[in-house]
Amino acid sequence: AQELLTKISEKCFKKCIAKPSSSLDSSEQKCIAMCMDRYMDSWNLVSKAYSSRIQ
Amino acid sequence: AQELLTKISEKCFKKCIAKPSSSLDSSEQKCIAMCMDRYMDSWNLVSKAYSSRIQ
Amino acid sequence: AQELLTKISEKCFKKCIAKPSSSLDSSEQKCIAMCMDRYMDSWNLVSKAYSSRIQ
Amino acid sequence: TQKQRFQGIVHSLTDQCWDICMEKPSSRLDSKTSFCITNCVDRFIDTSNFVVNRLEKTQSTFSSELDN
Amino acid sequence: TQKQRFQGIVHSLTDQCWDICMEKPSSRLDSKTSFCITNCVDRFIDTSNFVVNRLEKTQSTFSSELDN
Amino acid sequence: TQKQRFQGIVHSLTDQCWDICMEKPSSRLDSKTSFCITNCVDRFIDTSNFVVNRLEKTQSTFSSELDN
Repeated sequence: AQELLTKISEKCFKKCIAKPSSSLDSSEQKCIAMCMDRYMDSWNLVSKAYSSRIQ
Repeated sequence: AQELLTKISEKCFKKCIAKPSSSLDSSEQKCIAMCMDRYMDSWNLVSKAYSSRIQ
Repeated sequence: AQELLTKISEKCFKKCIAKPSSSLDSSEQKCIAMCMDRYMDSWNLVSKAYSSRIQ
Repeated sequence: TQKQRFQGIVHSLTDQCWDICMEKPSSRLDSKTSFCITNCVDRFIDTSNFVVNRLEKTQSTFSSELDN
Repeated sequence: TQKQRFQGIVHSLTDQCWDICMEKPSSRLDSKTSFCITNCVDRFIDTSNFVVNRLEKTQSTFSSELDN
Repeated sequence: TQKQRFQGIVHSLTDQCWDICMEKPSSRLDSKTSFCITNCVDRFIDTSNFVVNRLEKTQSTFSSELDN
């Protein structure tokens, strides 16, 4: 799952941290947590949609 | 030519399908057909230009 | 250092050449030279910052 | 392997459809975003199939172009 | 090797932080840009660590999702 | 191989120059777009050559930086 972790870090860093400051504040952490869950939801949804097309 | 096919699909999906809807309509198909031909034209033009520079 | 050279060419082409014309003019060359030095500065800074985090 | 190829395509589709469909991440995947992602996968596959089919019809032209 | 892995990560971080922090290249790396790059690296590592730690806590859910 | 390397560079240049030069795809490659693509390839090669030549002149500085 290394590739998924790398993608999540890149996508959620981009979505949640507009200008990097001197620490990760609580609102940024909250955003990353939600972003991470939504990215995994999306991965699962894509996986299901793609499966049903190739069967 | 697998890499070219993947590139064409990605580039033309981006150029021709702004918001994915429930089917590929005829104007999107027309756009993809033209996009595909222009991408291949571009590939050939780049190939010629690059060849003439490295000779 | 091949990967660094490729990155520098891509990033500095994008930063310094908005619309490619029929030659590389002196202001574009000046921009590429500065861009290249700043990219190497950035690479060194990132390398230092990342080193100090993993130690 | 078959499974790695499948996961590779899922990674690539998730990457592209995320950029197209996801605005601000919220506490659940809302129906508008889900709908967009499913359509994005389906239309991307339609696009790939369309490209491959159309290419097969013009195969000879294409081969000669790639052989330049 | 260890060194190649290190350089690979430095390439990727430089790529991303350059796009976020560098506006018009000038005759020296000004302090605002340096500060931005250092923070960018630190916050990116924080983000990766946060993601990995949070994933470990929900490992079982995640595994079952990936096994679908 | 030589041919694969050549095609790899052509793929990368087509990718970049397409994004810079192609607006809405039309029924033929118009002269403005063709001119832009040819210039894009030539200026990209100029840029790469400029970067490599300039690097050779400052090789020692560069090596020591990479060895940090």
